[in-house]
Amino acid sequence: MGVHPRALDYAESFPNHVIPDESELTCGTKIEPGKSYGFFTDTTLCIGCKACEVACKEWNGLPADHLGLTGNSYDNTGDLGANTWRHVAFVEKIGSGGDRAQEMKPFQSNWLMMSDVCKHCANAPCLEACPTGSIFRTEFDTVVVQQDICNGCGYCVPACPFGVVELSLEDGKAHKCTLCYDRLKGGLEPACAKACPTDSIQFGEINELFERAGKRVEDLHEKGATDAYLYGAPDTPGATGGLKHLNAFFLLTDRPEVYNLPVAPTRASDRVRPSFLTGLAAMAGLTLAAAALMSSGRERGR
Amino acid sequence: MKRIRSRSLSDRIGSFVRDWSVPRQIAGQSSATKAAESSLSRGLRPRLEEADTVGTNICPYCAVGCSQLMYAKNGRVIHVEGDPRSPINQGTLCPKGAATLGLMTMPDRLDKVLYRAPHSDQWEEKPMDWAMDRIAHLTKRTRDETFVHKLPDGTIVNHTLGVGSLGGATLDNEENYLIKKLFSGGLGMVWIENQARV
Amino acid sequence: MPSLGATYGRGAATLAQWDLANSDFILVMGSNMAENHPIAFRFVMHAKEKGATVVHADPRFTRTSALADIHAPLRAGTDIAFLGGIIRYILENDLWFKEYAMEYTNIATIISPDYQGPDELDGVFSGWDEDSKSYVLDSWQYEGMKVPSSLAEHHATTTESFDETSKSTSEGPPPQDRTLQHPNCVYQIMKRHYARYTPEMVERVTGCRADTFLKVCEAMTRNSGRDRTGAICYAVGWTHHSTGVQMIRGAGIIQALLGNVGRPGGGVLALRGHTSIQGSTDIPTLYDMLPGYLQQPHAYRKHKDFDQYLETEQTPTGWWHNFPKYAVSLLKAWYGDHAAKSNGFGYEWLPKIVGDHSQLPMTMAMRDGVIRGMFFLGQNPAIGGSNSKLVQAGLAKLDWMVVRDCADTETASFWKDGHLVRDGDMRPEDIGTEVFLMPGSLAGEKDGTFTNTHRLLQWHDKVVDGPGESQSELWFIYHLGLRLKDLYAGSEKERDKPMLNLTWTYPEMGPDRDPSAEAVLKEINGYTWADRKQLTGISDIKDDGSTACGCWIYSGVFPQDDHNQSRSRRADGPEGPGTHLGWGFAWPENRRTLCNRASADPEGKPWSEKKRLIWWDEENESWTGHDSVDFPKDKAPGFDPDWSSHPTGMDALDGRSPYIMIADGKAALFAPSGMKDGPLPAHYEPLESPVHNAVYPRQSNPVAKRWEEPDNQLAKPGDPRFPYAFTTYRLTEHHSGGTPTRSVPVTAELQPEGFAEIPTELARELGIGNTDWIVISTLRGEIETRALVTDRMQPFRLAEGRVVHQVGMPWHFGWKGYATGDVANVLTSVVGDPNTSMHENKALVCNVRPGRLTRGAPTRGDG
Amino acid sequence: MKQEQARQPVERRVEQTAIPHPAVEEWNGETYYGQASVKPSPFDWRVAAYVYVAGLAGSAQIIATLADRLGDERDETTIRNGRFLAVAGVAIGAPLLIMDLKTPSRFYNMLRIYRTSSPMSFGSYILGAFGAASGLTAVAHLIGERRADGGRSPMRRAADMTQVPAAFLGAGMSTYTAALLSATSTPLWASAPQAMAAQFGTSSMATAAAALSLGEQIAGNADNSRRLDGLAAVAAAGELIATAFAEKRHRETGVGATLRDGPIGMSYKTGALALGLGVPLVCHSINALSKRPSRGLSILGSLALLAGGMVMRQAIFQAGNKSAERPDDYFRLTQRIPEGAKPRRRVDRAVDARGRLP
Repeated sequence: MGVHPRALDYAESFPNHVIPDESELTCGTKIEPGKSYGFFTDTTLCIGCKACEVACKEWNGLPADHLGLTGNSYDNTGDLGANTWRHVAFVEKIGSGGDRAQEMKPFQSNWLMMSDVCKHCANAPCLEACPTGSIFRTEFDTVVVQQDICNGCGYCVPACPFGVVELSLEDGKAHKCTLCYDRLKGGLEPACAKACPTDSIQFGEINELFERAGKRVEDLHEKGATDAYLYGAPDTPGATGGLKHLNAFFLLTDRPEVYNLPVAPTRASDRVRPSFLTGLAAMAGLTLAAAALMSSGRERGR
Repeated sequence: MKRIRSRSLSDRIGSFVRDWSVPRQIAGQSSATKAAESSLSRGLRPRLEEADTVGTNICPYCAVGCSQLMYAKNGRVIHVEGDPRSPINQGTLCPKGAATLGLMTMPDRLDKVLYRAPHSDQWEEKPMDWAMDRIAHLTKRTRDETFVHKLPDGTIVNHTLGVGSLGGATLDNEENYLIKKLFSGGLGMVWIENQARV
Repeated sequence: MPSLGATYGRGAATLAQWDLANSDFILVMGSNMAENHPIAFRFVMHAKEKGATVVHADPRFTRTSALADIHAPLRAGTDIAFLGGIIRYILENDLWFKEYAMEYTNIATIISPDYQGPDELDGVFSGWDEDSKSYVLDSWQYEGMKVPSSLAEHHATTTESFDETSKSTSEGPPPQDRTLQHPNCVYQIMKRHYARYTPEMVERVTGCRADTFLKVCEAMTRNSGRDRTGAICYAVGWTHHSTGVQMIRGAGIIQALLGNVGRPGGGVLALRGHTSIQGSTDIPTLYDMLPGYLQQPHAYRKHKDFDQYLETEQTPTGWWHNFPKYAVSLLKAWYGDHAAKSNGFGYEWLPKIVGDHSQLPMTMAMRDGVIRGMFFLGQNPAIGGSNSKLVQAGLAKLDWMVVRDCADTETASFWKDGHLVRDGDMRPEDIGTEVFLMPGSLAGEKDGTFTNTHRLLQWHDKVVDGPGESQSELWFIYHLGLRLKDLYAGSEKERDKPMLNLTWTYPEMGPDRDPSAEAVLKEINGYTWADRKQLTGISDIKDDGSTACGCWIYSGVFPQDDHNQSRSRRADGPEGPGTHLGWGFAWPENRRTLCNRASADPEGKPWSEKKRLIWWDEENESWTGHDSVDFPKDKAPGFDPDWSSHPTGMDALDGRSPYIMIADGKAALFAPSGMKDGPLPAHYEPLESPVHNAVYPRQSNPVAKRWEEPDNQLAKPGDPRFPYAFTTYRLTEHHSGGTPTRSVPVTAELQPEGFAEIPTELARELGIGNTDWIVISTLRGEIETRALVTDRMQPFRLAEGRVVHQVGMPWHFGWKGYATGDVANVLTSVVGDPNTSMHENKALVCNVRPGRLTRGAPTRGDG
Repeated sequence: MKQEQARQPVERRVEQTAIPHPAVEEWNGETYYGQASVKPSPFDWRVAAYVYVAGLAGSAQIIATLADRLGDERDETTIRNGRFLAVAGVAIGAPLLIMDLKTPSRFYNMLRIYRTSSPMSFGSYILGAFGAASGLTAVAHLIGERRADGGRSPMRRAADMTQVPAAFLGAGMSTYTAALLSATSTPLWASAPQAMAAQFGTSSMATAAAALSLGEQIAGNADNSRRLDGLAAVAAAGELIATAFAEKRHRETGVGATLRDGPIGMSYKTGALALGLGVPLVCHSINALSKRPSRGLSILGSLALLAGGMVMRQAIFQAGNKSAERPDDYFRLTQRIPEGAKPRRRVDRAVDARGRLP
């Protein structure tokens, strides 16, 4: 259980600079523009400690949200929003008919915990809806709201099939997880993935992650957690249809709705063509009717 | 997340033209990626690169002993995150450790000496030197008034039961050493305890 | 820490936390590891990835249980019944690791004939003295031999002491019957003692189903032996009991029987709380010890002068025979030239204790006005101290108090918005305490070392200055000392000699005249007095006054002037041995796994390739391996002491004694000395329990420390006014007293309000809805909090169909900061474990009712 | 976090046997503590008003253009009113949109990029172009009109040229807003993209015809008004059909509750349907059948249409935002329908399990 070999190159107590390509030390992935990067969140390793929520807020300087006991098990964060880009969900399934489970499936049973985040969808509805081009796909294949462009129209908010992005009334702009776009530019692993104690949140090149996730599901099935499946990875039980795949995908052990995720989300922009064409057809029809009425009226008049 | 200050018309037009995507779309760039990229995104860098000092810190919270990298600029801490070189946490941190920056810069952080006179109902600010002198004086007075050199049966005890000290588990070994050396070895205090029993 | 001290010789974790990744079985008990030590839990997850079985035994289903393979729910306070059941299972089914235990533990040693166990004497051991409420340990000794204990703080009240008879350990090896047939050998005694801890009894007492309990036993024993090891991780879930030390003893016995200690992936990991609490017990800001676990001189023991002190404390055999070297060097470090052989190196200037001066009696002493001045250095007893209203009453009685912390704490502002004022008992004007609240620096704002939970000293750098007038405790104590030296200068009085002779000169740095932490660490490491050359290790420490050493167990942390090992950041790479000797300094002598001689068989060969750590290298006649050896390097496995010459110290230990700190070098399954409440763990109910003790007639720990006072009453067992079991615990999002997380917005938001967890069945019975307000009451007081109704708490079905409901509550909350709530410690009582005076906040009884507290009405917990 | 009334923890117990696989097992209604799964849009009455005004302006331009090309001098008031209505619509609509932006000072960024996937993006260009074209047409019409010789002055001929693109853009203006709403994940809006577009289109034409008919009534030429009433009636009938289709889709996908029940449902049924469609159809059909059409009925019909159109837009906006706050709606909408299976009628309970309905 050793540290990365390159760690010995920076053994002084005051390195006094950012370790170049630190992501290699923290997750074994060298970050290069042009490649696709994302998160594989293996909820069976999540211990619900919320280090991701804190690391995200500390890095991005996000203010605290509502302060109140929600009563939803240990989830007092509520949901993702303008000031909360990571949200750990808790679902208790410990008791059934009075007695409590004691011997359990391996890796996270009876108390489901999952760190929810923006999915950075391949076909991102928020990006496709954004009229100002503020939301765009970066050179790392992640989806980012550019704060110097956004004019707070808020169209991305209803477009998102996961209810992630939200307008902040303090500064009138839309906000969501940027997959630490600034950190990626500096060769640093995103703050939440780096902080995650049990590596439930794994950052890496997207195809590598799909492969690793596939192996993990098989390994879990062998160990008896037969209900593990991938949500958001291509051709898996939890595939996300029109959105193609999610760059931040999940390994879940219960129905998606339990984690507040839709089982078959749709790509919002698929509905533009049918709606607009039907609308124009209706207008064309009415225009003909109007024309007919107009001209018939004229004969009568003469 | 501060509100971007109002900008002059020429400044607005300039930045609009600089970041205008339509001409770039016409030139063939995709509207989802390159054409939409703004100048802020092009020039974006992690703020850690502005740090002039990066030191190794040990998390002040629990006894696991995670190592942290602390970035500072002009003498002010700008970020704290996990140290990838440590065999204990390898860059990871728990929610408390990850909040070390928040702890150091929290609004309630005490930065001056507060004093409450007996029977008073509010705090008042006092200079550090005055407080240190007063504490030294009080310590000496209470120690001398309650000091026992010998017990009635002649056993030399050299102790005082009048002054106590509580705390040490969150402090450095060097601090614990000087506390025990001064309070026990010097003043003869026996009521010296810390969180080990809490 | 006395339990691991008495069992293995040192009161500290025996393995490094990263070593858990090599475990085949991990029992997390008395700890909620995933929540309170999440990064240590990383390695449990790595072990689980490689196929290890993880068991969490805990009264609640927590985030640790969610990741465990088996969750064994047990009623708070019944851990010894559970552990006793495991010991019985191991012995009855003959599953103990014979080659290991026969050689490395005292299982075959014969105990004196007049020893009788609680099975024969209705729940007490032989030597019980009812009126002095204590044991005389003579009947627990080895036959015909007086065995000295290996740890300092056990002597306080027992009459047992070392004199000529204790020299007996040098006469010859302890009497043994290796056939294990002798009725008084440890093996037989333990079989008799634990015969009654059957799985059915375990189910009746703890409420954990017998089949689940047997699955745990089976998993544990299957994963021990030559090529499989298991680890036990515990924390304050065990220490916060009146029988806490004996619970840890239970784990120590199990791990010694299964042969896990000293081997990769095996042993007992004490998960300690605060960042340097291990450091603050090694260099103890504690009343009963001097740095390096040396006994603080005691007024009522044979400690009249230095010679008598050394003669009493020096144990004839084992490493503690070097005691004088360490005592002399400490005094030399403290009193410099004034300490000479002639005046016993200034021994008499050390204050002598007169009894128990721990935090619990300290609370009483404050309330009774004995203590008139207090320093609170980063501690918040108003929240963390038991019986918070009693603590606050004590604070109100003080003349003056100094609080040093990074924010305003409940302790500092008790006079403004504490319970006394809130409940109308007193007004600020009535409280005469003079209070100083001074800003303290945090780790990144000062140089220094923390000692983590597995004895690792790590240096943290001063990267920035603290805000405003914040200063480190080092600065505060150093400058307070300078001012006191000035005040005492020129005094002729005998009583002021200690202050005058104290060495107090350290180089100062920077505009604030910060004392150099490196200089202090160099003094702790020790140096030759004449030419101030750093000592390279423990073996350099002399007893003739030529060396000064602040804490002998830390010697080696600063071996050369420019080499601060605690600041070394060179961890092993993926191919490395995995013991990371280049990262920081582990005491003693950078050993990462204690008693690692036991990782080799009696002949010195590793038990198996998979579990190779230390082995005997034939050619160059020395021990070698991946870790620094916790054994004399050149002592061959076959070495036997020459008993004719009455050998002392290490010469009295054969080549097969990994536990070098213990007088006979063997792990103490049966602890002849060191424990005040029994040589073997026996189950007693907590001092406040809803049920009667089903194991012995004696209800609770007879030797437990009680302070029966009007404002500290205890409920009788089965008191109908308080029918529910009550426990307190921590959350991962908050840190003990709460100040460093409840005032930080980003963590306060995660757990924003105090709450209590109620089982669904009890909530339905009392008509309590989720997040409703409830009032919890005990004989010490009442608090109001929000109810979190959950299935993770469960009712326990005990003997004769009796159902006990359990209520639990995190104890971080207070009225300061963003996340606030009522103080759980208003409910707890001032009672103590006999060995450590540790309170019992993990198991008491309470009553619960829906509704809120009416403000201002003086609340007395009369139900 | 809205402090909901104290709820018992989710009572449903899921048997701890094999957890159902999403592809196979039917969703049993379990949600994450009843919390919203998607976020409601920040669009409020201002955007709904813009949609109404844009539709009316767009269709008014179409009618004006038709009147100009097919009609004769008797339709002069219709043409003038239509053109001014078009410009007025844009003049009122655009500021409404800019006011709704949370950083209005960057409104011009709407024209920074062109994205065919975003109705708001190409909609902004439609609005801009339509505003320009209608503006030119109206200005040209204004200047050209003063020529007394009845012939077409050069400016008037210019107006006739710009009105054609304006008319086409007017068609866009009338329906792109429906595409904008349906290209979201809000359950109500996403469930019936085509039907809603038809609803918006027909409603725009009906309201425009009603407005112009009113104009004619004021100007006194009753038969023009009768013809426009006829058109309004046809459009209203079309809207009724579109509404029926929409209602069917909502029921099939189980998201219709917010538009059917509660105060919004009530105002939609009475205001948008009964008043907005029922009354005008009745009035105009009476007028159509009787010899002497009554002026009062025509005005009443027109006014009802105009009011109903606004209520319909506001109701659909509010009901949409409300449906986004209900996880049941969204999860029913996004159930995976096994290929080939006919979309079954899903039970969409009027009041969801937690009794949380406006």
